[in-house]
Amino acid sequence: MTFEPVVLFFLLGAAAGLLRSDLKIPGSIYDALSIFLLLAIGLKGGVKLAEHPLNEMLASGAAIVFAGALIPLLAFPALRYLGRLSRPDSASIAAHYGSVSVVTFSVGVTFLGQKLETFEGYMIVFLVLLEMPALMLGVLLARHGQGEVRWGKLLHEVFFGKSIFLLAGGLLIGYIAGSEGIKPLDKLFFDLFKGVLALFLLEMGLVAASRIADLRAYGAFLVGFAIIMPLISGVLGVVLGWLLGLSVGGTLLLATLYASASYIAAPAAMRIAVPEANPALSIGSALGITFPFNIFIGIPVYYWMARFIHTSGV
Amino acid sequence: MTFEPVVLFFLLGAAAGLLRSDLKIPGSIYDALSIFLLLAIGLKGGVKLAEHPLNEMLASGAAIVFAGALIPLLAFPALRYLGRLSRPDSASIAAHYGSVSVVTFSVGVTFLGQKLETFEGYMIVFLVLLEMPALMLGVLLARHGQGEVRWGKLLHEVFFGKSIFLLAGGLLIGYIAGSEGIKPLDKLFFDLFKGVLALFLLEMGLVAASRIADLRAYGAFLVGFAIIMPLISGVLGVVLGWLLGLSVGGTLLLATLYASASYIAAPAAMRIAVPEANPALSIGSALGITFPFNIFIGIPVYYWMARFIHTSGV
Amino acid sequence: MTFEPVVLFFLLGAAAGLLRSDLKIPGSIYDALSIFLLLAIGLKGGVKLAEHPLNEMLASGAAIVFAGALIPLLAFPALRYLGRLSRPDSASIAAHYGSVSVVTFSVGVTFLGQKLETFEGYMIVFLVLLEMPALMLGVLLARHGQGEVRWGKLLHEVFFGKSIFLLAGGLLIGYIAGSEGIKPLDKLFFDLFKGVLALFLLEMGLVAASRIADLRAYGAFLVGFAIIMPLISGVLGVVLGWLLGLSVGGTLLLATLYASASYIAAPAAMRIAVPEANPALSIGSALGITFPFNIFIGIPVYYWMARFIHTSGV
Amino acid sequence: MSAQTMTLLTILSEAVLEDTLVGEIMRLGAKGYTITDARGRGTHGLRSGNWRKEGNIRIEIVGDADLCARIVARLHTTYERDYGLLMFTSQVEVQN
Amino acid sequence: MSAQTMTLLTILSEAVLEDTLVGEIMRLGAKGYTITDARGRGTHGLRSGNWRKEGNIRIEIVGDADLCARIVARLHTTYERDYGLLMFTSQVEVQN
Amino acid sequence: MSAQTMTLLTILSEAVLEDTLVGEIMRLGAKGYTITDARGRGTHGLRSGNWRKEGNIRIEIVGDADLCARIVARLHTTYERDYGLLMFTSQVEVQN
Ligand SMILES: Nc1ncnc2c1ncn2[C@@H]1O[C@H](COP(=O)(O)O)[C@@H](O)[C@H]1O
Ligand SMILES: Nc1ncnc2c1ncn2[C@@H]1O[C@H](COP(=O)(O)O)[C@@H](O)[C@H]1O
Ligand SMILES: Nc1ncnc2c1ncn2[C@@H]1O[C@H](COP(=O)(O)O)[C@@H](O)[C@H]1O
Ligand code: NA
Ligand code: NA
Ligand code: NA
Repeated sequence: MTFEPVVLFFLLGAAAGLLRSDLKIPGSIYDALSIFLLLAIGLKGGVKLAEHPLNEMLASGAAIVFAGALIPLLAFPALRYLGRLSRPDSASIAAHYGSVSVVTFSVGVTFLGQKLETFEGYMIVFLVLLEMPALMLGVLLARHGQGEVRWGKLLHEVFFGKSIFLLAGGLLIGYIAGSEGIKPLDKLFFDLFKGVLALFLLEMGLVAASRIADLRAYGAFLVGFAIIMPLISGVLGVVLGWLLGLSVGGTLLLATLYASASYIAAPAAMRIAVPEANPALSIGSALGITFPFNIFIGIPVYYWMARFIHTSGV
Repeated sequence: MTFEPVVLFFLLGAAAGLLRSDLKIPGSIYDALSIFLLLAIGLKGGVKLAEHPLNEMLASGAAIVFAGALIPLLAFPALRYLGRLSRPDSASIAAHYGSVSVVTFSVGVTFLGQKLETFEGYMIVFLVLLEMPALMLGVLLARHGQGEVRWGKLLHEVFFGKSIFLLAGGLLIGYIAGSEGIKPLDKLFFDLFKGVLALFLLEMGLVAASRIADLRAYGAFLVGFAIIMPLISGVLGVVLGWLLGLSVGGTLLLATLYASASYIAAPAAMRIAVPEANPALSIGSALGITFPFNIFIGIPVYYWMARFIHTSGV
Repeated sequence: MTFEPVVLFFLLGAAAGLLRSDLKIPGSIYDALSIFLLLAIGLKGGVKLAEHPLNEMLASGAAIVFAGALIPLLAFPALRYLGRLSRPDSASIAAHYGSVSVVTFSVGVTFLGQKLETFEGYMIVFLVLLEMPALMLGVLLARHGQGEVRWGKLLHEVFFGKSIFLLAGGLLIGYIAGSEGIKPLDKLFFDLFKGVLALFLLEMGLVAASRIADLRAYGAFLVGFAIIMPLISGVLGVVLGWLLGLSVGGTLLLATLYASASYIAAPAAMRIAVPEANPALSIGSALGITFPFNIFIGIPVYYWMARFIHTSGV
Repeated sequence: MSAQTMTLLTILSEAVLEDTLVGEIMRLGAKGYTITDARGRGTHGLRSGNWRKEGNIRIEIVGDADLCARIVARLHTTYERDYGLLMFTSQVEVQN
Repeated sequence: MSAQTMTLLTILSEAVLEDTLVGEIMRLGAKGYTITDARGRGTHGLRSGNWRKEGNIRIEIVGDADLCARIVARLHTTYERDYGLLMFTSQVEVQN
Repeated sequence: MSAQTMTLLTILSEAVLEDTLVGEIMRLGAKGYTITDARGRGTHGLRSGNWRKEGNIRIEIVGDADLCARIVARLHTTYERDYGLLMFTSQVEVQN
């Protein structure tokens, strides 16, 4: 299992946090890094979309979104009945795990680059498409039978929240401009992508370290959930990718999307739509456990599974 | 009329603002982007100046600065007597339109790059030279007959204000270092220029969207002014560029300089020198109307005019 | 004596400060630039370490660290008895001059690049190794006979302070990833290095200008010290580099390390460990005098000396 | 120049609520408000301000006692339970 | 440790005035001041702090009543008309 | 909704002390605190906030008079001499 050096920056950040270094990435720099990553991913996806026929995607798209909706529906009862968490907490965490993490996805793309594997460019579109059903299911699960849902606010938060907005905006600009038109922007958005991802991982390490303490208070169940859930979702992604005839690379990315849990877009949306849920629980498990699990162990494992099923698959 | 993809980022920002997305570019990032753009433009200009004989510029320079001073003198009576705006407001807006916008100019340069047109490198010097007379005229018009003018403060603000200071400083460093000496800085200042411009336009879109509401309060006159004024100034620039024997590219840039209205340097200076003027009016029209007008419609139109006069010109 | 254009940015910043321009680099951007420089330097050093045998370094390493400890021991009595400064102030300033400045070192590396001189890559390790003994000596000198030393706090500040942590972390990542593994990060960390250094020098100029006034209050002695001390340390570095058989480039860098005075890591550590010391004195002399002295005069002089001793040396 | 005694209401809450709270405050009749970014700790744990939405905001409103009471009542019933929120008032002399 | 009653003057104004106001305050005899960046809304409209110069600043000065009155008077006559400006005072116990 | 009179302690000090001061405050029994970044000038000269560690912080603590007195006493003896530090208290009505 070879390492992607970029994940070492996560360890460096986590070490800084745990060892109480005074290293701190200013909030405005964090915001700038995340704007950069979202736009860059969007642009890259848009350019790829422009090159390939869209109908190819439509075929598998519905299946991918539909199967993705299984994840929160699976996670919710586990959290509620095995973990004995409150209804809002269970629903909110389920929504986080149904959503996707742009940074985990980026590490997956980087991993494929290192393995010289290609992938279906339209996978990036699912960064946008998987978010919404997960969040809506989360709210429905939280509200089931209890009072009104502020759908307006939620939908606004989902569609016009920074993450989806920049991803979708980047997709659109990349699609309109195409590979040629976007070329003068390559030097910023594509060439620097991996370096910026490294800095972002440094910050994620810092934040994850500060979240570990929160998590300790909630015991072993949540830690176990944060490791087993992505494995289950990852397997779902591998199998579905193979059934849909995706390449090995595309299959890995689908598994990574399913297995990843959102810790940026979903927290903001859930804070508005399900405010009774304790954000420390969902962010603690998504960022403190699942995120490092995926980038260090999950992605290599899903890759191994994707190759296995593609080569030896029935 | 082909699109420069970079202007799509303005639309994305404006959409985010109008749709009330929570996308927000932190103030310190805005400051950093503008420092970058000003230095990069200055360095580029300085390198070009070092390559070409300066006397070539001196010949046309006086004419360009002198004709540029006509713009606020034309704008003021229009605002004061047609628009019935107060004297300080009219003077302040006139100063904004006599000044220039570095970002509009940058879009012009980018536009020429796409058309493979060259231009006289020393045009960048006029970013510095056109600012001062416009601001001084603005103050004179505001103060005409009324009390003392704080020239000291104004001149200090103009010369040592961030914009002019960084542009002039960049020019000087570029001039001293020359094309060879600046090479190790190219990777930051030149290669990333267009990408940074895209991010800046995103922010400009956000801000412009928030300014539109201000403008609505002041009715149709100002909106009309913000569209017609740049057209008039643009024609002035096209004709003068042609008379001075500039290339098509140089002519377009002169028209763009004349047509553009400042919304960074001039507001800061006018706030100090003519504080009675309402800044919402000048920033609203310069950034909310004239800026998008120029980058979407103005620049292609001035380009068409520049080519027309150069090919079919007497 | 040829100029490195990058140092012109220091002059531009200093001019902005002295002329009271409103140019200001936001604090969060300053933090981001320094994180970038520290990581980039560390990565570069780590990659070079991975390429060369470590034992080569161990031989000379002890000598370099040991001789480096002479600098604060020399500086302290000069400050205390010639300059009649208080014990804590003398000790704190001595610690600053025993420490090293990452930015001065970076200018040295850039200078060598321009001269096409190579250098021993492991010199970067001494950015980390020279810090600690200097700070510990500073505290010992300050506390000599007076009460307890909070070693725990100091050691934590030194090892887990941002500067050392990022340098050491970068070294480690660079060492693990090696030249091949780090390649995808080159576009950010190596290609942009010099441009970012230019922006950092701009900020340093601004800050240095604001520190000059502080210094004026403390008279000629400190100004003299801030010029003579680096010359003495520089000569020590040149001679030792030559004795150890370093290349001309490595000798220059050793002289630059010795001659430079810390104004980022040391102030933070001393503020905690020797709070009675007036930080205006140490930062004023290190950043206001010694830093510009080194980048404009010191480095060319040490280079000249290094070449002289290597060519004509006994 | 004449001083006038008014109430200063200080609200400490989550940055994610900024737009919502500003909407409430203006709707209830405030003439203005001032916001600064903050971080802190309270019964809802540490809010370190590591990124914008994860920090706190500190809102100040100068107004008459009645306005401040209305704002307090509204925020209390709507946001107190689920969000970090601390409100306190004092008397100030507005100079104008 | 002894508390001493003093006046706290809080000034909310435009960031573009920072250097000017600090100059006035020190000239009038203040021993110190503290500034934080702010944003807000008042009679001069929204000041969103989108960039530094477009935002507000919040200045605090601890001093005797007389100093604060002098500062208020000076800023009132010179800046009140043309700039966003809100000033209020309260009594505080300085602990030293 | 019931107001309760409590003490608001405001501490202006150096950013480099943030972790240390927060540690002291929590150890002395505070239920919470709020921090904003600041810059300023006092007897220790200009603290321009050009970078994080070179600026000031403004800490607010709402608590009972006793807690505030304990914090003041502790900071006074430990940090007053060597660091920029200004502390003042006032009475506020906590609304909850
Ligand atoms: N005792 C306190 N003193 C000062 N600020 C407080 C205090 N308690 C809470 N806060 C602030 O109010 C926010 C929300 O408080 P809470 O609802 O208790 O979590 C915290 O994040 C702090 O910024
Ligand atoms: N009623 C208010 N409460 C709190 N802050 C205010 C109030 N009115 C004005 N401000 C602040 O003072 C600044 C200038 O006010 P104005 O001169 O009314 O535009 C505003 O931008 C706000 O930051
Ligand atoms: N008179 C004052 N009014 C407001 N803030 C002050 C005053 N004196 C000091 N400060 C603040 O307290 C910090 C430390 O003060 P000092 O210990 O006097 O240097 C300064 O940097 C200011 O931010
Ligand atoms: Na998922
Ligand atoms: Na113009
Ligand atoms: Na040294």
